[in-house]
Amino acid sequence: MVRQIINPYKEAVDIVKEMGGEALRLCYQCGLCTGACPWNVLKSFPVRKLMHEAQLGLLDFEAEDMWACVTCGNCVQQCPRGVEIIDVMRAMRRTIVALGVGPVPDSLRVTMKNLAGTGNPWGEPTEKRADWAQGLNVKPFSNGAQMLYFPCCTTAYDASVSRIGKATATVLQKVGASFGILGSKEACCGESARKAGDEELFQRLVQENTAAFAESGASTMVVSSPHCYYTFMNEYPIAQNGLQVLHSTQYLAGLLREGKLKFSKEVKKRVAYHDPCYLGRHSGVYDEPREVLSSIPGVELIELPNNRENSICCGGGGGNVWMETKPGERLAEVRAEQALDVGADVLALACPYCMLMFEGCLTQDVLDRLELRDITELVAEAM
Amino acid sequence: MVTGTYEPTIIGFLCNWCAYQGADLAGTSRMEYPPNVRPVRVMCTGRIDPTFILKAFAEGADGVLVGGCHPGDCHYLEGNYKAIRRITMVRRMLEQFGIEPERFRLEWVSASEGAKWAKIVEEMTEQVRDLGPLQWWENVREA
Amino acid sequence: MEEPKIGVFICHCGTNIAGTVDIDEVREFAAGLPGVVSARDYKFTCSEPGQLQIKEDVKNLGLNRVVVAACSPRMHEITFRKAVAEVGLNPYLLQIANIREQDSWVHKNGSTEKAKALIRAAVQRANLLESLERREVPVTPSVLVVGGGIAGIQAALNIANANHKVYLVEREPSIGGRMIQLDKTFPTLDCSSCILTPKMAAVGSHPNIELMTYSEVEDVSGYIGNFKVKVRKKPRYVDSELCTGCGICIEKCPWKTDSEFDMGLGKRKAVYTPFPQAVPNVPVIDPDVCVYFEKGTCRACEKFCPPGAIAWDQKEETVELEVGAIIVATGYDLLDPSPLTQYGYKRLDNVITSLEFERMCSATGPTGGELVLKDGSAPQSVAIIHCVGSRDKNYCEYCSRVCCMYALKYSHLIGEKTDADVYQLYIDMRCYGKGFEEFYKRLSDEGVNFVRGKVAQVTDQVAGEEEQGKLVVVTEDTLLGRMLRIPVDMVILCPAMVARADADEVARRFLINRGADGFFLERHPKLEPVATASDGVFVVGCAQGPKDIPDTVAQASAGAAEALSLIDRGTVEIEAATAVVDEEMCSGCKICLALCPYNAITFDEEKKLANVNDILCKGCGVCVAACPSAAITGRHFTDKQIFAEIDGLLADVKPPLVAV
Amino acid sequence: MPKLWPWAQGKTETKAEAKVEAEAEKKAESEQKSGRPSMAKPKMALYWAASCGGCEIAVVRLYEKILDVANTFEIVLWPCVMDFKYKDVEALPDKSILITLFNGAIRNSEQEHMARMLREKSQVLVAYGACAHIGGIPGLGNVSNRQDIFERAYRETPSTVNEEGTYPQLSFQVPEGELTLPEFYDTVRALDQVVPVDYYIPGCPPTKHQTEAVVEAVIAAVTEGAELPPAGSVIGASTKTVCDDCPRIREEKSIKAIYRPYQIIPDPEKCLLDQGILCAGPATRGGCEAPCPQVNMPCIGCYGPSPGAMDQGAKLLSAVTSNIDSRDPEEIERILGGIPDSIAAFYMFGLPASLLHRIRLERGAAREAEAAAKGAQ
Repeated sequence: MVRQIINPYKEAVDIVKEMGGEALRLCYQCGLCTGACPWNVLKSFPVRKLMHEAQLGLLDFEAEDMWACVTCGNCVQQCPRGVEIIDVMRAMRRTIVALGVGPVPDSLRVTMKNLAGTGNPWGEPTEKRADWAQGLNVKPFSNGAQMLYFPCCTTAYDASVSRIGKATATVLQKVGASFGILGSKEACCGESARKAGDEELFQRLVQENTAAFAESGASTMVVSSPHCYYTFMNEYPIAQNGLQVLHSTQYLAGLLREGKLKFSKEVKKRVAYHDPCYLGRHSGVYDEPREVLSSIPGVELIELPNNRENSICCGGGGGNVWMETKPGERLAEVRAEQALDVGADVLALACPYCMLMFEGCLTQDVLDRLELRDITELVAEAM
Repeated sequence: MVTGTYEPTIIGFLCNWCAYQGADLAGTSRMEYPPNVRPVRVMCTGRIDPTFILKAFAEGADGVLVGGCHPGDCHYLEGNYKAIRRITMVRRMLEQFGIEPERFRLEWVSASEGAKWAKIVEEMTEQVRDLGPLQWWENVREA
Repeated sequence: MEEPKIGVFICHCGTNIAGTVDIDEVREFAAGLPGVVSARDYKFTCSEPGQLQIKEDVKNLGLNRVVVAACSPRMHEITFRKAVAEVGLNPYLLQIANIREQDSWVHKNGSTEKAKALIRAAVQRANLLESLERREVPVTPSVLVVGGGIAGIQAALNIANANHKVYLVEREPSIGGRMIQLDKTFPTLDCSSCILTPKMAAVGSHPNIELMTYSEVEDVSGYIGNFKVKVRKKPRYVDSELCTGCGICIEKCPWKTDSEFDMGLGKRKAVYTPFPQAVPNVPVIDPDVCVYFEKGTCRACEKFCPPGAIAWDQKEETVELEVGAIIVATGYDLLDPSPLTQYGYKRLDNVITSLEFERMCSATGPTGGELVLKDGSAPQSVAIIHCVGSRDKNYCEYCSRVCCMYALKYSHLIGEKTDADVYQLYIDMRCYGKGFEEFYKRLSDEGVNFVRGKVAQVTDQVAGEEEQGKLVVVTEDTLLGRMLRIPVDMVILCPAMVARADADEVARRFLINRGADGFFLERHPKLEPVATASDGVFVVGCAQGPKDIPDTVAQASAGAAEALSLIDRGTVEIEAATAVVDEEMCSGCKICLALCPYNAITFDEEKKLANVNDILCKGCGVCVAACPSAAITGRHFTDKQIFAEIDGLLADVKPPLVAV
Repeated sequence: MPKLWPWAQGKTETKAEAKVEAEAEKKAESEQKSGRPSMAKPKMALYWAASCGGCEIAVVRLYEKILDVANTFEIVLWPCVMDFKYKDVEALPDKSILITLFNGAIRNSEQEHMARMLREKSQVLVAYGACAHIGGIPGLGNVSNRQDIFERAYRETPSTVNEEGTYPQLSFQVPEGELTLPEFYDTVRALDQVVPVDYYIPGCPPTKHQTEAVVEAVIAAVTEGAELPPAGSVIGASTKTVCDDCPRIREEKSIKAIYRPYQIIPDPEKCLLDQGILCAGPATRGGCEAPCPQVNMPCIGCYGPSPGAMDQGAKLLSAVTSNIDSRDPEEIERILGGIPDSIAAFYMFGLPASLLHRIRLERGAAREAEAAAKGAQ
């Protein structure tokens, strides 16, 4: 079939072109992005083709491909012409959401609706946001506290992930840090909303959270999720407001260097560390998690074949954590296999989305052989 | 003399090899930009005596724009480094004299950067227009 | 100074100027300016009749200054200077007002007003212009060629054949450069050394060429036509006069190291010539490898050398040369692909670079011309990856120009030597030269697999039985829109050609510039492709940018022609718009001394005065601007002339003044 | 129409020579008539405007030559030394004073009045000393304005108690009548920015030999009809700069840091600028014999710009910064941070005579008011 270069959604295409900007025009179709994309180990995701379609305005907004990108950044890092591929992907989704030129996957639509209504992806009541901390004696943030802990919606509400928050709180208490949480006053950082194309919702969440942070008067914030970390650092007016944001591993590494993090037990495990995309490639934090892990007595830190800049996504980025991934197309499985191949007992994580993805994707058989632990959990265990 | 909309007059000191050629290229490529910059051609930004800059302001210029080769590309090898040194000090001194930094710019424009030249002139004209007339002679008039 | 009589000539340039600038208004305005005795306009002032108008007015009205309001001085200043000179007016008494490029072409509104300001400035400046005389100085009729690759060889032979003295300086023990490392050359497939060695021999025996190998240029001073060059000759520890090139020393030497010439694939001795056909055929002893320099023992070479040419006591020496022109032909380096970790160079066996492949194919190379894997077996499949670091904003943004073609050549060579399947992994095939497309067609016919896609990864992590023991090349075939895994035995990388590691130092030594890509910059990309910012210094070959052998040879001959036209002329005209020190005003403060990039300023300690050597001075004016006592004048750009120009540009801005 | 400074329009040619010639002619005429030389002594005036008084001392430093002055001239005005009345001088016919030595800058209306009056009464008007020549130290007042200076002088200084906020008034009524004070200007001017000047004697203060030179020249002109230097000349200074007089050893410049004199102990043999001390010598007219550098203090520029330079500060700035030893903009910024107050560093004496004369005045409001008033008419 011959396709004409006339698009019924000209307006939509123009928005994508504009957001892709000059860099999109520079794409010379070498296909390195496709080759660098982790999806293509498992299924076909024609990144290069999408770029060319965007260049020519021939995008098919109804295709599933619109929603596949995990925004892991591996392609952007290598692109010889410097195309901001994630921005183009985001623009496509934003166009679909804003102009309704194509379908939004059902699960994602529900998530966005929940986020809009309750500030969390499950539509759980706001009042329950601090429930994870019950029985831990975690205080609401007050002005006298040293820092604010921002746990991420997944940590706050998801039963299987809330252990990250608990472990973090335990560690913070053990080192004697004075901290507090905002509880019902905080909302999702909005990273998923933005990557899913709901810019309006994202901006609203930015405003709400920024106001809450400002009101609290906090000057330091520790976060569990690299997604929150990246978003606060790069897409919030945080720096202007004088708020210092640290990922939990950065905070722990800081304690370690100051000699304030002390261990009393051994954790005799072979531990492989999975670099989360938003902590590694997107934020350039590679050393701190490794520093913390290797300081734990008994831990033997081993590297996965794809590590640091070359890490492979768990499959949860770019809103994919809220969508269904078919068996056999799960990146988490590839990653778990790598970990087992290098003989790891534990796969150490540093991101609630990764935790959610691995928990959800791996079969019980794999989970029996490979323990999933957040770095804070391992630290808490050794203290 | 300030009637209607105010149009600033900016003196440009352009080196012969890069900025002047870049400005020529903007012409050859017919890139439209405002006529407010009036160029003085010198062989090198290294020839630009700070006296020229003060003289331009004293004679009524609302802004001064110095254009030269990118660092490392000076036709005379390092004239533009000398220009950086002088202009750094001149800029500080002009601020002390009460001349806003936007009125005095140093820009690197290569012979191939016609578009950059047009953009700089447009931008600077706008900034200086916003600042309003400088009219240095008014300062030495006893009210 | 005589009373100025200025003629203003305003060019319409067809409608280029007249279309936006009100010529009549401007002419009337110009006629009323102080000092102007006539103001005229014409359709095309640069045309014969236009120039005649100027000449007639100079003769009839006795004009002593001419202002032409037309296009950029960079277009026609020379034209009009010639015109006024023909009627006896000093060419420096001409002033151009650029009312086209920087006025009529770029402003929709206000171009008439700006034209007036520009003309007023030009007239006020013209009032103060002074006559200048250009000077001629004699030229030393010899040429220095730096670099003994094909470019340097070609340039040296061209000049020497024209009966001029050439000094050819080469850093390595032999001339030959990159070309002598190559096996065959595209698209003709002639043997590289077969075509190059006769030229090398010609250089070695040419009476007009003084060959200085194992030597480096240390310092350059002087100026066009009269350079003084210091060359440092490293000690060979072998007496070139006595050595017969028999090679017994090499045979007897027990000490080995990796051969640089063979890209580390083979070994060489402590006493060595890089390759058998070396010119000069005199070995050098590498003091870092030879045990004598460490322990004072061995001396095997000395014992066996029939003419007794081993000279342990040789010292480094510095030779001073005088030359009229310099040709820089220092060549290129190959990008080290190891930082591109996805390709596995140095990490995975059998991932090699193009130059390593060349050496492997060469009959004189480390494998005797056999194409073998690390384990000694012949590859059954080979992938050739194009654009390794080229066309990539993370490494080198430019195209290296030769890789597509040599990659095709490799397909042919692999086919000649093995039965291997060959995969070309390219982004775009660029086969633009003479005979290139035909070669592409021929290779297509030979059955090469072309896969369009930039390789994402070369890995030894296998995904199936058929990949066992192979290197797997992972890429999207962008034409199929499908991901491919290509299992091969050998991967050849085509790394970008990059500027020499020491290009910065060399650029400073010869006072030439470098482009953003790191290569030496020609003065004009089209019209002065071998000249540099430094008069009398020319740059040829890959030192100027990636190119193939025919282009390199052509450029080398171009450089030779430029150098010859300079030294054959016998004299050289020196810039007249130079700086000059007024002895009455100079206080000897020495502010200017360190500023001159051409070392044109010297200090007379006796008189306590600075002097500008106006042969070395290029007229940049950096000293003029710095001189705190205004003792240095920049001719043709004097303070007074520039002040007058500033005044002229601003005369309409300040309100009319009333005295107190 | 705005009242503008005359120098902004270009200086009026004074042709001192022509005047002296005319005087000589007149004298010759009167001699012819009377048949004997005129015995009346030529008149001389000395005036002290905005300056410290050092110039007055410099005149007295003529020592015994002061007697020649007294013998040759009839002094009609010298407020520092004797009681003269302005009105007596005002009553003299125009051009009746042969020579006036005028020291000090013009900072208020009285000084301006005296400058104009003496210009009218004098044949030769000499700007005597740095303040009259280029503005001098009082010229640094041009980094401020009347209001701020009053605020500082009459209120903020620690030794002042002025709770009612009393400031000098131009006119004040007292039972005895009206008291007046001269108007204090925003801007300090050099003498030639108010009236045309025939000769300049630079220096803070001028040296003895300079004063002698000018007095002797004029005496010679009066008594022997000798030729005077051309009008506009700077007397007693050289065409070169202070460096020419300075015995220190200079090298090629390479400035890695800039020090203020108290920060280091400089080598007494070497050029101060070479040691990183900002010395105005290279950009300052010579003739003073470099007394400051000879006692380890940098030149501060009292002799004004070299004859070819238009702006002393700009020239000094260019000379010093050109030799900063760095290509890195940040490092350059850092090194130049050693000059915290650039106007004071480059224009210690010459601010009023510089191209920009003073810092910008906030005149926006005043101008608008003026425009509004015009509109109302």
